[in-house]
Amino acid sequence: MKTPLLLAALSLLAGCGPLELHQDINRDGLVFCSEGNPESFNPQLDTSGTTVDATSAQLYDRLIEYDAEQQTFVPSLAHKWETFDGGRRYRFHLRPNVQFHQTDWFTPTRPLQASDVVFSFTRWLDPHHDYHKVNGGQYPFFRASGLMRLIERVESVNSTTVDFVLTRVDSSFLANLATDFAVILSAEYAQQLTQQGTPELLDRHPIGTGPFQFIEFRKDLLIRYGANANYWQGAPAIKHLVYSITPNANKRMLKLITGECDVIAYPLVTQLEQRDYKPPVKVTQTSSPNIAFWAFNTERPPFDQALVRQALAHAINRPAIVQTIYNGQAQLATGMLPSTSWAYQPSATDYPYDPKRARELLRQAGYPNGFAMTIWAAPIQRVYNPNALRMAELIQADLAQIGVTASIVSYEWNTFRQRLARGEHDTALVGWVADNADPDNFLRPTLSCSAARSGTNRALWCDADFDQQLLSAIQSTDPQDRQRRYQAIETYVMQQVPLVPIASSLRFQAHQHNIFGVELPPYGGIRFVNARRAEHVPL
Amino acid sequence: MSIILDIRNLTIALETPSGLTKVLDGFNLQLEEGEIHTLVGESGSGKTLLAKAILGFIQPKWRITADRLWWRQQDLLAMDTAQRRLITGQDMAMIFQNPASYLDPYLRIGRQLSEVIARHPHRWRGAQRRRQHRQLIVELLQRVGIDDIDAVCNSYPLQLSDGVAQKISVAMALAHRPKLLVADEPASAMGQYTRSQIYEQLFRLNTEYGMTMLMITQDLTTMMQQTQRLSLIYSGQLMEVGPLKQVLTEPAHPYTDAMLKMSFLDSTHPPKTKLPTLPGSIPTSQSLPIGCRLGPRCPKAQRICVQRPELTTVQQRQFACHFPLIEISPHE
Amino acid sequence: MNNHLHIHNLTKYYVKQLGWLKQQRICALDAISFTVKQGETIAVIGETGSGKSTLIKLIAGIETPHAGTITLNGLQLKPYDYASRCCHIRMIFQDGLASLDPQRTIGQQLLEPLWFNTRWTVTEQREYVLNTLQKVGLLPEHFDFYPHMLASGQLARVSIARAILLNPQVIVADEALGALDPSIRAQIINLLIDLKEEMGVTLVFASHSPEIVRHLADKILVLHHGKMIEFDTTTTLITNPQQSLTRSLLHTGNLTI
Amino acid sequence: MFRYSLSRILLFSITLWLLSIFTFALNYWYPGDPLTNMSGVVGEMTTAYQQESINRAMDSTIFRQYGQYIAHLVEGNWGISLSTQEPVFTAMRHHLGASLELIILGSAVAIVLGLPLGTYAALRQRQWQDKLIMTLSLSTYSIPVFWFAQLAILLFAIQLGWSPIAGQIHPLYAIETQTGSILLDIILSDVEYRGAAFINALQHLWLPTLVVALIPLTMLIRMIRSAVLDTLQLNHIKAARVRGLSDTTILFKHVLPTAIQPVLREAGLQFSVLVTNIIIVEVVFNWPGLGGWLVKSIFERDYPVLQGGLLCLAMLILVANFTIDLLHAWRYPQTRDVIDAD
Amino acid sequence: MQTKSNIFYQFRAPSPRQLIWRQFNDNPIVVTAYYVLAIIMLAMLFAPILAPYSPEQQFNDAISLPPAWHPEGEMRFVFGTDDLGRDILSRVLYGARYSLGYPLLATIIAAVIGITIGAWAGMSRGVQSSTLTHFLDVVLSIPSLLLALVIVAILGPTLHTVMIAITLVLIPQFIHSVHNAFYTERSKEYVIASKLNGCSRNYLLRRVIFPNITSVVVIQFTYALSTAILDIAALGFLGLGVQAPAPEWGTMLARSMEHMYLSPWSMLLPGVALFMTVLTINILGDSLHRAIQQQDR
Repeated sequence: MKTPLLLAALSLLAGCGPLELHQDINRDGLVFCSEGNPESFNPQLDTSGTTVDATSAQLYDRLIEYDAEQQTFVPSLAHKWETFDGGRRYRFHLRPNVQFHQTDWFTPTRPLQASDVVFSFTRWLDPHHDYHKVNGGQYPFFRASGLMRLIERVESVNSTTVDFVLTRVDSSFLANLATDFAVILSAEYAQQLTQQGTPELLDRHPIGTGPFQFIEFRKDLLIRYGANANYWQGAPAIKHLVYSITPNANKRMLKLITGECDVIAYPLVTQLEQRDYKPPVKVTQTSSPNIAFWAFNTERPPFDQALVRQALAHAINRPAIVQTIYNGQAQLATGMLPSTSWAYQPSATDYPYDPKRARELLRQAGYPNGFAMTIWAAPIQRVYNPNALRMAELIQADLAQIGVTASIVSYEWNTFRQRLARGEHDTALVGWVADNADPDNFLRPTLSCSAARSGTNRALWCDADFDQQLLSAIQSTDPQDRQRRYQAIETYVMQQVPLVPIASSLRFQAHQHNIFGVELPPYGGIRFVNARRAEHVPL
Repeated sequence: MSIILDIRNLTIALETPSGLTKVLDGFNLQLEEGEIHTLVGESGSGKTLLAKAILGFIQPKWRITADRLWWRQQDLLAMDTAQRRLITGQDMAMIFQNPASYLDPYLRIGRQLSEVIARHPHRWRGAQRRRQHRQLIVELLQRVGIDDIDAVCNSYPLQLSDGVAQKISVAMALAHRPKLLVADEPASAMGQYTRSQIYEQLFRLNTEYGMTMLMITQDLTTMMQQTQRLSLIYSGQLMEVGPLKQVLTEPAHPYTDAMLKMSFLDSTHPPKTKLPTLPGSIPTSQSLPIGCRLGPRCPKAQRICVQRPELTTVQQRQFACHFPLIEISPHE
Repeated sequence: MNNHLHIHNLTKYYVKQLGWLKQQRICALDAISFTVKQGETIAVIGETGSGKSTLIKLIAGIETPHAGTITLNGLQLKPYDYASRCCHIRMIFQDGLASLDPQRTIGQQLLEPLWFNTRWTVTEQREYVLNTLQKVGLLPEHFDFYPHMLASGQLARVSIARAILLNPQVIVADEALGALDPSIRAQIINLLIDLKEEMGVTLVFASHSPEIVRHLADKILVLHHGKMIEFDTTTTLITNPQQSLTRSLLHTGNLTI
Repeated sequence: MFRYSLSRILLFSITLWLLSIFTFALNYWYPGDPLTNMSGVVGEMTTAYQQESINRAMDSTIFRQYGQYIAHLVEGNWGISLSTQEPVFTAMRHHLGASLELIILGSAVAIVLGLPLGTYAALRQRQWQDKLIMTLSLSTYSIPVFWFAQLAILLFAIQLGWSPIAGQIHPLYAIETQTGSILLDIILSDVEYRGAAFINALQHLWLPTLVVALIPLTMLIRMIRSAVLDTLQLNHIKAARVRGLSDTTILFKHVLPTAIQPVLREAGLQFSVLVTNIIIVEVVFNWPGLGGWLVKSIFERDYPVLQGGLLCLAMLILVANFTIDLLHAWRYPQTRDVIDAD
Repeated sequence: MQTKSNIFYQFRAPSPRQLIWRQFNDNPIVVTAYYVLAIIMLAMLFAPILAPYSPEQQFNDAISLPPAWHPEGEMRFVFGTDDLGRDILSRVLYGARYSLGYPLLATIIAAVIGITIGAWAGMSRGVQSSTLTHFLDVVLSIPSLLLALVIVAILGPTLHTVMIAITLVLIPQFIHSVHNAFYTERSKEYVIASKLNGCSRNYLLRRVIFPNITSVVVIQFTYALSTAILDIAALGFLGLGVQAPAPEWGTMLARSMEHMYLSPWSMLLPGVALFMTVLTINILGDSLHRAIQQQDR
């Protein structure tokens, strides 16, 4: 009897609107509801999109940037660069007076210098570097992209000039430098930490030159950034940037509707489109070079047999998956390369849904009665897969048709990735978002031998033939030759099916109607540097 | 002497699944001021119910009717609960068979006593109030024969022996000087020595303050010589009432006679011989005989006993029997 | 038969924990010795806490003594040996309702001692139980009654029936009569007198009612704080008590007619 | 009281000891390496691992290992999380604060509402008010908490917008975490928008509090009702009536204090029901407390955290039981004699 | 054998247990609960006959359909479909196995083990008994869900582990209540009387004491059953219980949370089913308890 009274009192307490915030905070703050915890605050250490979203564009800058619209490289920390030795030596001239973050735990005494760039690169280049082994010593992107073998050394010429010496000529070098992973750290901060005896803080309490500086991180809860008032491009309009970690996609959507989030990652677009909302919510979409696939652990029997892999590829109803999981907002993949890639070609070897054929292939492979296996599915949404768990259930049902019993395994995202890297899975539903437009970036990090070691090749597929083809493709300079070579590789991959490509999805982002300037670069990441909240927006 | 409690034809019926059961059937009781009146009845005779009715513990399932239920000329039945409780609180007190269970088990004795005293007409404040309370408590406890006052005040009811607990009850009853004290088997579960102590205390209340007392007991042997009048009740019906000596020496009712013999009060029975008994057992409330409820067990019963005998008055005595053991002179 | 029931040096104490290590022994019975002849009726009297109940329970076997022996016809009774003890010593429980299993009928419970202590057939056992019921003044139909359906007097009779079922030599009772209504009590006393006559059984009972003690007992045993202060025939103790306590315990109330 | 407290403390210590043995044993039962499960140090070849192995006497007898385990626990060295590499103990403190906030407020709501409602139902026994309260309480008692929490969010947060969906406070309020309890943290903080933050925190708080309180509340209502009904039948209440005390006095001075007593005895059980609810509610409402932390650690196979959360929750319950015991004995001294007698 | 008594007495007296049963059957709510539970049980047993579809059959043309009474609903899916196009009604019917059948099984196993140990402990005296009591107090003060979570953490989340966890967690409750009941019953006079009758220990245990504590056992059973149901569902809800695609109600509810806004009906049926099951069991336990209390008065 008293409960309604209490509720009434509480609703009075709530005031007129449900969430009247303190005015200043509301004006300069922005809440981005992200889908998970970053694994580290240094994108050098991790390729996960969550880490990249949370760190690269906000905390750090790179030497150069890639302008996707103009399809050119633009200056960033390096205001100009030149090549020598026929493309084996790159010289970068650093922008003067770029300040590192000033925080409670670090006060920079000098602006960005060449030594910072040298530090940032030698850390992962040189296995004997003091910081190489700090926080794991794995640099997956650099290993998988081949950058580790490509760069011979980094030298500082003077305090504002840095030289990169390459082992060979490589067309993808600049593209790789412009990726979210090639960030510039502070050598002075590293030195301070070494003196303090806490080197591991380099990647936990990060210092960069980016538009926002780190304030706090509470696992599973939030990341708090403050504006970097001394940002060399001018301080961002948003003074407080908070990543509210909300793994549940539905909850993220609800929080957007109730106004608890200003911007959300990976919205459930189909659900948003089906309803009208009082505070209008805007959905933007961009194309994204990504691919979701079903990777088989080729080191484990029976998945070491191509016949079994082909059988399973036939067994699943991929059009139905695209319809159910992506609600049609994705393109059925026929190979590893998306249709937007210049090297794309509709594959000759596709795998239509054909349970009969699948059973037949299984019989040939020696499994007439099927077998038991696990499907590992990520617990969170990715740009390439809005709901891996549900996809896994669909596949589970399909597999049951051909007598294969599958059980679904899922862990929290970081644990999931760590275990995948250890190869504990039978099969996994994962995907890849390209970091640049080069077709090499789709194939090498996902299927090459070196990627199998660095942990981005979830099929653990190591085929010398394939690696050789890949190497010759990247060394070729003739675009048509390259295209031909990549198409041959595609055909080879689809025959072997170490993984079954499923779909490439559009990338979406949803935000409150009064938020402007949140950028989604096509090659991953999210940028808040130009974000702002408009005071009055006509509805 | 004036009659302070006048009960005429009191009937209490309980609602049971099998209809109304008259647990007390047309009961009469007159208490004279200052007397000690003993009510004797076996279990199930409704004696405790009567006490409760007098003191106003009335359950919603009880149907109470009476020609009279008067307390000093005031009709108790006509009053509302608050008025009734006012009178009960001021003028009446009751002590019980298991004294410890009638004390709040979670309060120290001292606090319970001062709660009673707080209703005392004096109006003291603050420290003086505390001092005065203390003094009153000491006085009260001394009067009922408790010496170890501090220890008793600091204990909880369960820590006390039954005897001491009963003395506390007496002290509480004493605190506001009630006119009527109803004692329901106050010492039946106690040892001989404590028993006599308790009775002594009770009778002192009577002699010192002229308190009227209604003693309720199951067994004639626990009765004391101070008792002036005796009522016998059987299965909700009044059997006999009269001055103690007369009733004992010359019982009018066969039930009284049997009770005397069964309680070894009649010395004609040598040891190891069989006792005269009433056959059968006490009727349960589900199977009450009609008419005189003693009927099925009465040695003198005849057909007419299915009708309820009228209450006959002979001098100071009254009894309800078709076949009394004493002669009734036709003039009366 | 001399030395029918011989009790020697029977001691029982309870331990009260006072501190972590400190214990206080409270003596419930302190080296009691006495002898009962066959067919005698012994009353145990004393104030509350004098050890009456403990003595009765020890004889019945509910509790075990810390020292001392109970000998019946020269045979020492061992604690926990219920199977042999129950054929000789039986107990009448005070609370008829509590001492009967509410879930089983009277008959089932009365069959129990026979089931375990005789080799009779089921029909014989049943016949015997019905006879015993009749003996204590109950009807055969009570065989199928549940305890909650009986009145207090009938329950007392069932208790007695159970005690006499195995034709014991000794029956003990702890306040079995005190709580009964006078009219019922008289019936039960009569029943006990009848049964004693018929079976020649020895009866040891505790009571705080001087009237009953005087009426039933051949000898009286007076306990005070666990010690036996007097033990003599009823007449001696009534006429010539050595202890003032005895006198006050046997004093029949304050009523003089 | 002193002796009683001492005996309870002894019992409490034995209990804690049993608990520590249990959690110690768990390290060996969990899949994987016991040392890693205990300390969170990974990689058998690393020097840190070998150092930790020496520290924890892993090559010695199981008893020395246990001794070292206890020593580490007492020092507040509860290992480091496998997933964040942060010390479990520090993380636990904040989670504990957040959980305690819900627990205390939830209990408060349960008591504040349960006591009067239960008493009211008892005083109106068999009338419609009583029947209504009893029916409602039996129904709510059977509602699965997670379902109820979802319904509550659907209604209050989404349909009515009276409350946010999840979390402790709007994330833009930068409140430094000191205790983990958001209200306390706001009070302790020195930000200029404390008032606004406090109101915002209350808006976040009331719904989970209510959900957490719901089942203990219904249990409390039922227990108090039956306790009051039982108490009303007791002799001393009747005696108090005879003495002419007013109904109010009797209710507050005699009935309730007596009726509380059995309820207090059962309160420990209710506390563990509350903790069960906390686990679920924290997951549903993204509350950064122990329960959510624990469940998450199971997903992540983060055994040091799991052990920390388990130890902390179990200790919380034991401490609560211990406190209730002492409180009970302090308020109702005669019960301790009974217990002493055991 | 009955002949003689039948001559005197035609009417067979009701035993106290029968009286409780009558009292119990008097209450219309209880009888309703009784039938509702019976229906749920039947649904559980005959799910393959009653359910319109297989619980795992996916209809690609009917994703997240609302219930039939909704304008967008379809008659073939009375309670709608879930996000993979599976019929919710069929899933709930089959789910009764996981959400009622398995808890029932776990409770029965736990009861057998717990009663055995409890009876043994209740009959033994002294230190081992008081140690057990204290130990059980500790175990019982830890919420069952927490213990189940720990067990699942050790063994991993599968149907078997969940069953093991729930059974293990319930055993102490049975031991505790049976032990206590035995302990109090053991010192009652009628037991002493039977002991003095020379009864064997076994007889004492099974024929004398046990019939008197059946009510305790039955109440404990209903209590344990509702705990088991809620715990299994809670584990499922937390994603640590029965794994997909099994149509366990808690898992279904967890899933429905993802569509709370768009398809609130998907949390309706499993939630109601769970609620009704627990409610009926609680009503039965509660009324039984009350009937016994009534009997004692």
